[in-house]
Amino acid sequence: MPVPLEHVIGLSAVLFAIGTIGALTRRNLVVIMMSIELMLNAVNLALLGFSRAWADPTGQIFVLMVITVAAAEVAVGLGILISLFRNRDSVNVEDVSLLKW
Amino acid sequence: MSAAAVLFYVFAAMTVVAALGMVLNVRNTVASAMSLVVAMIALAGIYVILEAHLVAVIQILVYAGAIVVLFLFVVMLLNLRSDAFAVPRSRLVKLLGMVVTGWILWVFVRLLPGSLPAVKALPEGFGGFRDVGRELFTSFVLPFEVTSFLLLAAIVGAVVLAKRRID
Amino acid sequence: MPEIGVIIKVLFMVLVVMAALLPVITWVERKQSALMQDRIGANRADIAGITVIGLLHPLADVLKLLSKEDVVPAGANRVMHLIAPVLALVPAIIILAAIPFGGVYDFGSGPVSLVAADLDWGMLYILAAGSIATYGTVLAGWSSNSNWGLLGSLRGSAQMISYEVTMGLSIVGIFMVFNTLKLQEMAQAQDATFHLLGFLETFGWISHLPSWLSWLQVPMWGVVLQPLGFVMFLTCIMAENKRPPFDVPEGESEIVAGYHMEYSGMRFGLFYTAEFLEVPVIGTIVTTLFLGGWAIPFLSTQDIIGGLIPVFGVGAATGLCLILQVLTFFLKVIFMIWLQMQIRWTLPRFRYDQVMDLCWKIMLPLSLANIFVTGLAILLIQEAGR
Amino acid sequence: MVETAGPAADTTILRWIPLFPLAAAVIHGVLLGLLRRPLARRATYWLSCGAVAASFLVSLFAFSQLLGLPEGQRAMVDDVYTWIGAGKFSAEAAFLLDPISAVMILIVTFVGFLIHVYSIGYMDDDHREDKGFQRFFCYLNLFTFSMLVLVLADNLVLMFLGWEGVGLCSYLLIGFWYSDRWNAYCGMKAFVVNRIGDFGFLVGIFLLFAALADVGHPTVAYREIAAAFPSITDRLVQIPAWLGGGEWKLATVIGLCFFVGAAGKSAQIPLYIWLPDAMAGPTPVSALIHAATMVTAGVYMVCRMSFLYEAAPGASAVIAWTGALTALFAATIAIVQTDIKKVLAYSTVSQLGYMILAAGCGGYAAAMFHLGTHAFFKALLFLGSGAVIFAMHHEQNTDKMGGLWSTIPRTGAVFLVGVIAISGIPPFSGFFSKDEILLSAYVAERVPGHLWIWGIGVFTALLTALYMFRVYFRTFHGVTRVPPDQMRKMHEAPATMLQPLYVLAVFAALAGLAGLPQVYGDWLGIPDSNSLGHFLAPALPAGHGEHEVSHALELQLSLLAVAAASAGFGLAWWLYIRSPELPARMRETLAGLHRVLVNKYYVDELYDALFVRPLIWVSDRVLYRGVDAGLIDQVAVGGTARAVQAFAARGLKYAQSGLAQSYLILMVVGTVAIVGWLLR
Repeated sequence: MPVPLEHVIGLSAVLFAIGTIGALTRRNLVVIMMSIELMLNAVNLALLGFSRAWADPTGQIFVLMVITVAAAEVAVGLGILISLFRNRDSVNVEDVSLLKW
Repeated sequence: MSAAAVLFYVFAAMTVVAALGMVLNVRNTVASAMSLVVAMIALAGIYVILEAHLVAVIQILVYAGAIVVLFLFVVMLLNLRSDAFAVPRSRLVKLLGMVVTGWILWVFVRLLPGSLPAVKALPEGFGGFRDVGRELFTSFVLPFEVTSFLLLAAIVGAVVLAKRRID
Repeated sequence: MPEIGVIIKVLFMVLVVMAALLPVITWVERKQSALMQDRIGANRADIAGITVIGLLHPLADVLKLLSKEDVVPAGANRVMHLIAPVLALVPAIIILAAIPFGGVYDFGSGPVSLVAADLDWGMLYILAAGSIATYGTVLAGWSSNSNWGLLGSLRGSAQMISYEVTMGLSIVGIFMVFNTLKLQEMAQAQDATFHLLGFLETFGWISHLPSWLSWLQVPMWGVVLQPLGFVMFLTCIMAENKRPPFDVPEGESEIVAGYHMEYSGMRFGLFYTAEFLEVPVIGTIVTTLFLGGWAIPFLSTQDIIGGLIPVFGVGAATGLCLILQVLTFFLKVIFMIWLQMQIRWTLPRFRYDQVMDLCWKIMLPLSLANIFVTGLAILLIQEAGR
Repeated sequence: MVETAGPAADTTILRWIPLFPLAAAVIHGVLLGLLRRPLARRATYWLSCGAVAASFLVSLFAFSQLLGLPEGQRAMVDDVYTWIGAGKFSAEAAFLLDPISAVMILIVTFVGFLIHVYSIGYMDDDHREDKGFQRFFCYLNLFTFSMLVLVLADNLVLMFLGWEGVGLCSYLLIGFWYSDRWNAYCGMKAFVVNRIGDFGFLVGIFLLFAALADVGHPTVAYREIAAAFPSITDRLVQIPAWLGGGEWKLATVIGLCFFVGAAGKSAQIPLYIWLPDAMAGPTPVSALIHAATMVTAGVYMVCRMSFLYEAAPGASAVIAWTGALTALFAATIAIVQTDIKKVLAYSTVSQLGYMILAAGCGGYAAAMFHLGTHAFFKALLFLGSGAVIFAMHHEQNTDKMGGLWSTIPRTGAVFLVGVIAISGIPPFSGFFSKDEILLSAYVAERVPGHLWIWGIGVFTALLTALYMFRVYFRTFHGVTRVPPDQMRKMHEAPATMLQPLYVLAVFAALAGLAGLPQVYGDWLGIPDSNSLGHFLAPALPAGHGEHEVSHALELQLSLLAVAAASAGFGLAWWLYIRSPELPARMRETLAGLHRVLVNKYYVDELYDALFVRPLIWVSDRVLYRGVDAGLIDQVAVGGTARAVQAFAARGLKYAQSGLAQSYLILMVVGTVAIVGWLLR
């Protein structure tokens, strides 16, 4: 393994943090979803790092599963986004705060 | 420092920069999407360095090739013009975000040194499609099948949601 | 040394395919269309009155494109507008790196495989690279701030994503048959023949084939083993290329020129090049997967070499074999190019919904069924073999 | 668990005895309740009667096998499966066939079969509802099953199952014609009163089990209880102050609790009130359930628990006196009743009093003996009265009968047999069994005032003869009070009703010979003629009931009883045949007493005032309006809802901003906090 595992995990941590910031601070729903994708990728990176370290393909299987779930999530999420845009003519996350007291 | 290591750090830098570009670019959604693609491809490179060849290809095929294109597709479909989101958030939320991020990073960093496993030597053909495929269709066949159900549900859901009601 | 070898191979592929084939292709295209439309076709461009049956036209084209003004429409996103053509062209080129244009030869100093990057997962690599090509279309339309362009890239992205799925599924059968993703291995596997009625023996329906049938041999090509896969893959990959009859993203009659409407000069030239370059690229891919790659039908490598050694000696025989097979490869590629031309000028443009229906409602189920049947057959043969 | 019988006997046949009626009942129930396809009447009664006949045959077979076993260990146990298993507690679904239960199952299946056959004719003219016929037989089979479970049960819990089953069936059958509110009310009354008794029974079971578990024998099976009982015989329990306090013998307390149950089922003071009203049901039901079998369950249970009562003289004394008083009390009421079935009902109560009396005095064998004979002649009497009622088109009042002998002599004849039998006139069965009871009372020194009990018994015998012959004369002799045209149309009941009567008449006459006391045995030269007593002896404690009195004394006592019975007969003859105008005059002179008797000492009214009305008031005002509507609905349910609502409206709702990202922030903060805490 060319680089110490710490660096891989650290990178994944940084990516996850960036993704979190994006998901928390951006208001464009599309970008929020992209940030979530980024977080998922960070997790994948960590999984692959460990899988490499332990020489155990299970981690890679998990990554495949995560990718699948991400695809499904994007499909459904974007579908929701489209119908939302049709109804409210906006993808600003703050315009969809109807479901409250 | 081996060539692989150099590549790793180059890709890592690319990924971080692209990710930041995606998150911080408030003017242009498509640009964000493109920087996400860059991040994905760079990550794929890192995966190759981590001996996960199959995953790397899948990463490009699915993420770069399909998911982000889907994002772009939607952005164009809705024809989102840039400026709508230029208005900055309230400082409080930003601060909270930063604090939380700091937390996460701190926790992870505290976790890192020493607590990680020793690196093992790799078996032949590790991460190749044969290896992973065998694993996938023997030990993890049930999750695999369940995933197919998930995808089916996702397809149906997407169609139902995005279909334009004709009435 | 190996790096040098790789570079040489890449240069060979790129130079041959681009510098040599590309102009020819444009010319062939012109002549082909002329033939079909009962015209003479390209015959004007001349240097000092010499018109080499119009072969000078590509040269003229390039000069024209290079010398035209490069317009960037107002309100366009300059960066994207610049990147888009490159993104469209690059994948077509890098795909060539994984294509084996010749077999594995041993000149005494270890085996030499005539493929730039002989990846374990070469086919996946090709698919991945192809999927990147989508961005060219998408960005081009979006960045040029034009509704026609936007519509074009919408159509283009939707069509390409859809057909990627079917394309991937349609060659799973091939993967199963040859039990590899490595293109060189596929080509080698196709460098053989099998008896057309062999299955009778395999399933033990007859004890042994009568000798007077022994001439009934067939090359073990993908097109023979996976005819349905061949048809579907060809369709999908041509749809990926967005040339007629799948050119709805451009659709001059509907959305003017689609996603590269706002392009001019050499940027348009890049799109143009990409589109034309993909024709031989498709040719190479299909050849490798279905038409036996560099293999000469009924003449396996060891037959050739074994037959030539007594005449020329080992080194020369191998070299001769190499030349023969590379030529065979390019012959097949040219045949594929011609075939695409035929299709392109024969069929009219589909309607957009027809394109989508063809993908999702016809070919996706068909490809799944193909996978199923293939798997079943393989299982049966394995059972019978044991 | 229990040691099984010898290899000779195949014990698994026992389970078939209750199984046949159950199967029939289930088939009927499924057809009626689920498929709603009533069977044809023919198929219905063939199924039901066939089932009971089958279990009667199996019973006979099992009985013969039991006789095949050696004297000492006559017991067959069929352990079907573990019904309830919970830690140390386990109740087997096991059937025990020993002399006591053998006698019971023979009576139940035989008399039951006859009554089933009888019902074919009796229910045939009931057209109140089309499904009624099958419903009736369904209930009847279900009752047979429950009764057999009750008597065959190997342990108290399974017995309690049968106990409740018969209670349910009695409820269903009393209210069989539920469209008539009065019948439904009577059914409910019977059920509720029985609940009181069951409560006592349950408490008794719990006490017994707890005590046995204390000494390390957690069991409910009879024979294990009997084995382990001596270890708790001398225990004392502290009685709560509101019950008078003081230390009682545990055995006594348990015995009394059991007796409450017995009093409920066997209609003893103070719980007898349901039985007379139970006559609202069809007559075969009155015969089967409320004369022959179910009401004797209490007696059976007391005999079954005899080892316990042997250790609890106090309880035995209470039982004996209760029985005696019930016998007398019911007899006095019976004298003035005019409804033929009411008279029989009170006589049943009275006879049950006899049995209980015997059991209390330790004459368990005598009690079982009388139980058997009573089953025969009381079933005979009820069915006979049923035949009369059938002939009179559901007219039950003897004031509107009289002189029926001329039209339905066969019914009259069998009825007369029953009357003689119950009056205790030799050599009919009633005489011997009643004689044994009186004897056991006479010799029961340990019961305080046992001679008084004996006296009461004798006097009651007189009353019994009086009221039975009164009913007989008023029904079949003297000047008729039936309109002549109806008299002309009147005819005997169909064969399906009469033939069971004949059979029963034979048994009612001769069943006494089964337990022929030794005295007469010596006369006739039969060695140990009291075969029933010998048969039962090993299963019952060799109590004081058995100990010898000189034959001379025994003869004198029985002569006295016969004298009393004949006195009653004479009195009845004088009053209702010789000078029929006398009763009316007596009624005028003794108007007050007569009114009290006709109104059954106003006991029902008393209970109504003491228990029923207060209970209803409490249930309505306190339990329903106070607890249910007020406390639970308003405070508990509504209050919770209101509280949550208020809390949410005040504060909680502001946590729901509707902004996805605010939720996300909270989520992330929470996650990170947890992770950080885990990694601290």
